[in-house]
Amino acid sequence: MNIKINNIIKTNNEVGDNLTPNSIKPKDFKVDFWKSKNIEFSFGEIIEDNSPDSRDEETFMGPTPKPSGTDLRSWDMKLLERYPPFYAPFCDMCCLCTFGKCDLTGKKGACGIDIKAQQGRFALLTCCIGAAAHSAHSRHLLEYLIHKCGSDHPVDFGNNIDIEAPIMRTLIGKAPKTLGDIRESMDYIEEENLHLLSTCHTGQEGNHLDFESKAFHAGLMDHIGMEIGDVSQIAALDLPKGEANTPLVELGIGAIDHDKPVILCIGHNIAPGVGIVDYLEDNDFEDEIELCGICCTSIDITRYSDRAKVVGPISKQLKFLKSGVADVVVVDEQCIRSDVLEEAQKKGAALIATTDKMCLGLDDRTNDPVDAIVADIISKKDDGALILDPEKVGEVATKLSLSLSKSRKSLKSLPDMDKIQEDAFKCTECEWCVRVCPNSIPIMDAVSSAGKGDFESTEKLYDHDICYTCGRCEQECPENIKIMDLMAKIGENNLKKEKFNIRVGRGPIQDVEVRRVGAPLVLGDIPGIVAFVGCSNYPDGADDVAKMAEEFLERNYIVVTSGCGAMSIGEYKNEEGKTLYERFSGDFDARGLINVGSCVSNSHIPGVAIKVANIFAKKPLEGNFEVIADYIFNRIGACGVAWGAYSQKAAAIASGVNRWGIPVILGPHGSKYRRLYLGRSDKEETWNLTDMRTGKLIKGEPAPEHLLYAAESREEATVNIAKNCIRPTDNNKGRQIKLNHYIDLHKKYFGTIPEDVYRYIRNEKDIPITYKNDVKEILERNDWEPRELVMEPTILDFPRDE
Amino acid sequence: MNIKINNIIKTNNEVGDNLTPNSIKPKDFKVDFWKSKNIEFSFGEIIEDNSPDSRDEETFMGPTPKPSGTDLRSWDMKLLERYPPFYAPFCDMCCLCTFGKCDLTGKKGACGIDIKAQQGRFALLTCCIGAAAHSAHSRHLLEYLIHKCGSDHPVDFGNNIDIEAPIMRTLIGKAPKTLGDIRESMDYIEEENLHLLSTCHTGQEGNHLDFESKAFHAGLMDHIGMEIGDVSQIAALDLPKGEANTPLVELGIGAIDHDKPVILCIGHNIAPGVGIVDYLEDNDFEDEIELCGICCTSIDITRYSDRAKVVGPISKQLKFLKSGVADVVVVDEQCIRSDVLEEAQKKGAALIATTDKMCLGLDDRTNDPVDAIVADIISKKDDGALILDPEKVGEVATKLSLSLSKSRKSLKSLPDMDKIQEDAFKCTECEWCVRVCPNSIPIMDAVSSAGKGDFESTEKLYDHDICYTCGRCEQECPENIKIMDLMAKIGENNLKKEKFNIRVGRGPIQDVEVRRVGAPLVLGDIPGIVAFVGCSNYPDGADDVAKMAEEFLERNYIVVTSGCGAMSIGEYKNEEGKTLYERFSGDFDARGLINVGSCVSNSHIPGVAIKVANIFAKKPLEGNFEVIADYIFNRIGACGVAWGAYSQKAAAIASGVNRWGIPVILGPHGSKYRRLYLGRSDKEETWNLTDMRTGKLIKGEPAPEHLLYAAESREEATVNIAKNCIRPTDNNKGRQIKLNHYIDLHKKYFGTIPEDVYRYIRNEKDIPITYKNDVKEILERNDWEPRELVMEPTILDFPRDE
Amino acid sequence: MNDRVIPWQPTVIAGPKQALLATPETAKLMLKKAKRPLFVVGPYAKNEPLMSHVKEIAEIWDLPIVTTADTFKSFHDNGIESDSYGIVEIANLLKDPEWEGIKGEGQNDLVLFVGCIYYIASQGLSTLKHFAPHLKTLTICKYFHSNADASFPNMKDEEWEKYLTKMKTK
Amino acid sequence: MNDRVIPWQPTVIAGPKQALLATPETAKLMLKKAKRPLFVVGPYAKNEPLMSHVKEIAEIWDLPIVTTADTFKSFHDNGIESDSYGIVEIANLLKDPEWEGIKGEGQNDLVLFVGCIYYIASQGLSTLKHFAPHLKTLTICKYFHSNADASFPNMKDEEWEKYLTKMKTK
Repeated sequence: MNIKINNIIKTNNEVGDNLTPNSIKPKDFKVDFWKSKNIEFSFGEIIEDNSPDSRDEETFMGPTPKPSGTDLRSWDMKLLERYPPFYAPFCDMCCLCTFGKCDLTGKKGACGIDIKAQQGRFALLTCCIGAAAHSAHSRHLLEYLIHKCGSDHPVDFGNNIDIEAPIMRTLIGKAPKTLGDIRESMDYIEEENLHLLSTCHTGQEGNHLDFESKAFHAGLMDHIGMEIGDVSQIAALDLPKGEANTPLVELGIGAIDHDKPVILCIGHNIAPGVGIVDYLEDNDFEDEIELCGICCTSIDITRYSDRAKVVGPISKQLKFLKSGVADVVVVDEQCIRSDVLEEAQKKGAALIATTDKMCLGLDDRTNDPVDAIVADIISKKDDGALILDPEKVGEVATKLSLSLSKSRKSLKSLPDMDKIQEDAFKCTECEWCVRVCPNSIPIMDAVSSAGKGDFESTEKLYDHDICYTCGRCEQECPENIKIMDLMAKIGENNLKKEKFNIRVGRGPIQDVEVRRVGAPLVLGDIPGIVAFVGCSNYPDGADDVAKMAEEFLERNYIVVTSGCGAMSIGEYKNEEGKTLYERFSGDFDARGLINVGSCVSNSHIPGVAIKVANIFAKKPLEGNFEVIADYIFNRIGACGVAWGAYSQKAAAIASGVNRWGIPVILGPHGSKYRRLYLGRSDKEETWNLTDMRTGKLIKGEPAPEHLLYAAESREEATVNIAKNCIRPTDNNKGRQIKLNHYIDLHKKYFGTIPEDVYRYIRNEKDIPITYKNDVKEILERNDWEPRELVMEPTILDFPRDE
Repeated sequence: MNIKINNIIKTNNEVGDNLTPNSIKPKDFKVDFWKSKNIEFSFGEIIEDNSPDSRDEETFMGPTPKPSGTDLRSWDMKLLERYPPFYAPFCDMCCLCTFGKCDLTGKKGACGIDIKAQQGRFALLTCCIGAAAHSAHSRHLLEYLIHKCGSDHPVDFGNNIDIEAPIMRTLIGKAPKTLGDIRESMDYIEEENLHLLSTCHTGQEGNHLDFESKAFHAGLMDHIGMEIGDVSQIAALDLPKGEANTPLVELGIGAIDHDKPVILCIGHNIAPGVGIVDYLEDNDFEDEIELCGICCTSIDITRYSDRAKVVGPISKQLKFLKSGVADVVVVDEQCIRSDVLEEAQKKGAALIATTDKMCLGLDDRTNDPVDAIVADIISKKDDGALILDPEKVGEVATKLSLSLSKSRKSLKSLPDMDKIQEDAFKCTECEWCVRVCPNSIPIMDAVSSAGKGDFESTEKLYDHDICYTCGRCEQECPENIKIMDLMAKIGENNLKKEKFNIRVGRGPIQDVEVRRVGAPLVLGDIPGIVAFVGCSNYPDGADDVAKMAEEFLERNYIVVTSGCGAMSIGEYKNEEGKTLYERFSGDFDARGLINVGSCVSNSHIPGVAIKVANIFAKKPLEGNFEVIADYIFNRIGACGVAWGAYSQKAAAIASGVNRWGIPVILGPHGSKYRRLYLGRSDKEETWNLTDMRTGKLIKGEPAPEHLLYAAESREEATVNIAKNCIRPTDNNKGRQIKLNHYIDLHKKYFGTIPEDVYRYIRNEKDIPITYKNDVKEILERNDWEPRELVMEPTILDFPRDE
Repeated sequence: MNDRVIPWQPTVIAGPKQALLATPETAKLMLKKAKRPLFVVGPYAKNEPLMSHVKEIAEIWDLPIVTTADTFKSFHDNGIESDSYGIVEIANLLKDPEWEGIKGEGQNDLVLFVGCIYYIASQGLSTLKHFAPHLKTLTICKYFHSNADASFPNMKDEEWEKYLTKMKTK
Repeated sequence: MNDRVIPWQPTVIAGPKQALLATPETAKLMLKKAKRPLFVVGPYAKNEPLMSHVKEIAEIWDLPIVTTADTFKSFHDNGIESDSYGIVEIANLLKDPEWEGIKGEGQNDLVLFVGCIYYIASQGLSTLKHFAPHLKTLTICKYFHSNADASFPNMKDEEWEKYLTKMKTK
């Protein structure tokens, strides 16, 4: 039956004689061969790989190995029909070419573009940049690790994991056996990213839906990029391979020992961190020197050595830099403050840049002797150095920290509270600090009270990063009050409070876990997987993320997290002083709280959904994207949450997640991505499904209701997450469970049973027993009639009679 | 001597154990091998290529084959020291992430970025997009041509050209012998583009100079991309291979035969054009059907078949679409109006989209039978079709044009003049049309007079594309006057005037020509090479470009052109009704007017400079970028002119040209690129040079004075072009010649001898005889003293004593 | 420039088109002219005094209320009838000229906003500015919203209080 | 919004910071306060009546003139002394606090602009807005230049004529 479906897909997506020839396709997949033999190209076909590195294996190959954007366009158009893009322009003008700027308010630009296409174009550009950030990071890492371990280093995660790379397997059409094998995937995404970026050029694509289709493709390429990064580093550096109970490591500014020499790593690329850990271990400096990190690089270093410490997410950056605790600041790439060199200089800390992504105008000292570099920095001849060799970074950073920690004692603290108060006293209450604050937090009140000696309001803003120290207030302040110093000082006063923990990132989910949760997930017994990912820039502090996680953990959902989200969750304690990591296990199961790792580990989240389709439902993966995505979309009640939208990476991740058929809820700042995908529950015809068992068209429900949604408050988000975990394949019991949570939460946060519950009730067995009478009233009010349950739902085209 | 210099370069740029491992470097270039043997990595070294496709050739290999951005960073920093970036922000805010928007007026953004870094970042992003447009185009083309001709199709331009691919040779380190070989270069630029784009992500690079260095790298990758495209198509489609006297083909709206079925191709990718030409030829439709094109695709089609006609540059697009003459509009990619489908629909023309770059929301009909596609369009069931197979495009376009030309007779003309006048009569003279016009041309007067029956002012704007029909006025007009219809109608009334010609793009310059002009160029006897490139968006019509070309041709300069520039030059006639192509030969020599071809043919312009360094001066190319660029920079008096700035591609080309050491003069719209590279002639110390013969530091002159300059008027540009062709290696006679032109032009356009002439006079022999007394006065006034001539100038680091 | 008509978050400025400065008088004129006005109320109205203002303004002008975020609960608890939508959801519906309206009465021609988070409201107003030519938007927050068709200026609480009070007479 | 202070090309609007509206009176006040003013004059001044206005204003205020584009020639032919610079060149020099000035007199503190192509002038003014905190810019074109510190409003010729005439008395 599936094969038939695939035949249809094939006619829409034949990898044929067209102008989007993927460079590797004609060579490796021998389209001509199939054509000439008139063999149908669909899975069910057995393909022999005759390429030189063939391992004489037989693989079922679906219709779209290494798809170009247009190969998956028909799938995208199906999603976009249900969830048309909702645009909220951030700027009314286009400034991309020198014909402009053009005002697009009800008008076309000089190139003929309209505001819709322009928004789609911007979404594509954003996703291309985001995907490039992960993918270029992964290319670096891959080549570094090949350089270190050899291209034949095996990609093998042991007996518990058969599918190391579900995304590559689905999209490239094969499983990488060695690090060297991964290069093929890398080449593919580099080529695709170029094609996609090209489309952002003036005078290319003109249709907003086609821009969106390309943005989906960019997002999907991003997922391959992330998987390459994490799979490579797990394989080569022996990071945890999916073990559930990885150790807890220390987290928080208060966890850093100020008295030792401190090396701070900021960014995302583990390579220099590895250089430092190795050097410290090889030279027995582990006890002597404090190694800590901010952002994903810290998460990844703890996966390599659980003696490293995590300062916190990106929102801790300016606070910690201003504190002067770090003697050496090592930056690699991504999510680093652009003014990091300036901030390090202010505190007399040495700065080492380590990648081409951030050179900061520093001299390239890669090939100079270590002692010369160290001497030039210690003598203040240089502000820092660009060192592109991770091993050398390890040695230079260590030697610098040992030397600087002595001379920097006085710089390791902030001005006295008196000084701070004196400064704050200059506040004239002009309110501009509040107006330029991304969240309009009451910073003026905090400063003004501090001027009067009352630091409590500042403290409130410090805790849980309600102020995430972007520094815009300080930049704007006409009195030049050092508001960020004030903020950092408050932290210094409360170090004890700032001690938490985080579970070391485990990487992928094991096959055995997937087997265990497959059925309950698809049928609804486990009400859903909720994934808290993305950056800070929270509307009201980091606590909201932890509270949402707690809510769903207590309700038997599986909660997955990564990166800044994983750190935010770790920074929250209950009344007994326990973090969520201490209260919930790391198992991928109901009530499990799984930290997969860093940004690139996000790939394991769609990865596990893919594995459910394969391990539990036996769907072949290779070249079979649409079937897998359709499976996930209709059956796996997963919902991503990116509460603190910030970067282009987050946009790319979300677009990729969406293309796999998984909805995402954003925080209010997500509206500034300018594009959402919203469903219309009032348009019943858009929710129709086909039942593959019978071929019948069946009335569906808005499940998921939206594909990309921005919520204004945590409460709104929470209710929406629960609702967006509903799926057509829920059996009656599963639907009851899911609706029970939805109603519960709606009652809790909105005070009533949600009126739209009737849309999700197919027959009376779906009604949660607790709410039976109330729900029945709603059903009656809305002229509800029972409808058929779908057995094998699909939104793909069903074979027509021919 | 050169070898020593290279050793120094090497210490700055060792391709070593660093975090920017280019994927192919470790594999193909065996850095470890050299390291372990302690062999110095410099040219003079003989490297054996042991890769499987080795041809057992020996190659001299310079220090930077397949350079990563950081490998050439020290060269960039030298350029940027002389020509620091000049920023003119287009917007004060950054809108790239959801922390924002952030106001950067004297303030840092939430990520810590300042306005300078933001401008550098935008320059990089622009260059990445521009490079992607060419490179993705080239990847397409390459794969299409390999598909068509086989990967072993030779890249061989015959006996007159030894160096088919000077850019690839220099940067990749080898010459591609077959189409298949070119893939290696393609892989390389795809990887580099990804790294560069990644840097545009929030929280990466923080230093504006490093952003600029990366923008240079993106520009250089663009040059490889362009060369790949043109070399591939010349080789595979047997386009002209550097012959000087290619035929003249018809150009202009008036050249198109309205009575035949008309197929119009718009864009840049020759593939669908080839499909159409082949189908027309194979089916003997050549006389029956008119095939014409707009933008570069038209230039390239005439290289394939000189029976095709060129409508004109991008500025003709809306005019010609509105005229309704085209029955079928075939769009491929780049520089196509985003609203092309809408405009085609208005005129009942069929639209065929042919690449993934522009799908326009059309159904993908690639795999449907031709007759079904044709039938659906003829019956108006579909607006058009997406057909990714160029051969099928040929057949569908032909059949559609044959059918539609009959039914569309009435649509092939515009409304009557009466109607047009009636419409124009609605004008209330609110002046908003002028205010939104990119050039504030007197469009209101034109419309208002037209309303009174006087069409002369409109005609003036039509001629020479003073109005290039961007359509913003029409979009803004509160009376909804169809201003573009008016404009198109004027053209219809003046068809006879609109007939010109253009010399078919010849592609590369032949080796024998390079040998002939090498010495006169480097010594100054030929005063310079002036290259007119880039898009329209001219400040005051296309004539200005032709007038500049004429001026320099008459002064014995070599004039090179391509793309829209080549078309603009063809649209200009002297009093005798002759075009410049008729008046000047196509030889690459003094007074030669060379049309190299389309956008991608621009690669032959730096290409010929590289060839001078190699063929004339015997500089080895492979892996030797810095030495070649330094040679070009100091010795070859070439100057690029992009009078009508428009697209990201133009920005990328210019950045690449700049990195090769060639200055570029932009029109006033160029200021909207937001970044120029300006020298400071008043800072004498910045112009110092080293003489490689003696190792001595020598006072230089501002030659070239600026690297990237925007002129406000043609007159200003003309004088600056002449000045920017001066080079340190001019001998006395050469310098006299160049100064003579500079003074002449300055007198012509500014009325005086330029005061700064004293800076360019090294000793009295440099003084042009005609102006001897006047110049001597200037010398005296400026306390001039004679200085030494440099023999072998370089700005590279000279070997220190070791 | 007049500080009262600079967007409260100044970088919200999006292009040449800026909201008109509305006084209570012009706001009331707009309400009088409107055939199917709608009142969209955000979470800042969960607390007093805004909640009462909203209640009374809605009553006097007979405005159906849509509450965004989780504002519904406070309103419900205080006996104020409203329909609950996400702010992006209601903006999405408002831009569809065919939308049947919250009570099936058809698309609205005037939407009054108050109490939403400033920047998400700005984004929603941008959506309506570009994609809902069939309706006008008016904000009565104490912040100037440049993406609306008309907006109250930036004000201190006292002045705003007066403005809102004036809205309670026809 | 007041049409007089919308940038002549409306999309030149660049952010929250906008030029102050200058009348001849405020312009003269700025000139009086300036220690080292400079007059940058573009190609629209190649023709009358602007050329004479420029000449007379420069005389009364003792302003050194920099001509951009090829304006120099017309001025030279008409006996008006000026130094010739490209507009981007002079902007580049003006942003350097260490620049020695056109006559070695040191960096300027006020730059008066007139007659340059609108959009390239806008770009140059943007450069100075961001990178030349040491000087003020004032435009006396008949177009509002939002990137300047102060600018005449958008005007018709007649009014502009009056404005320029007023500039000729101290």
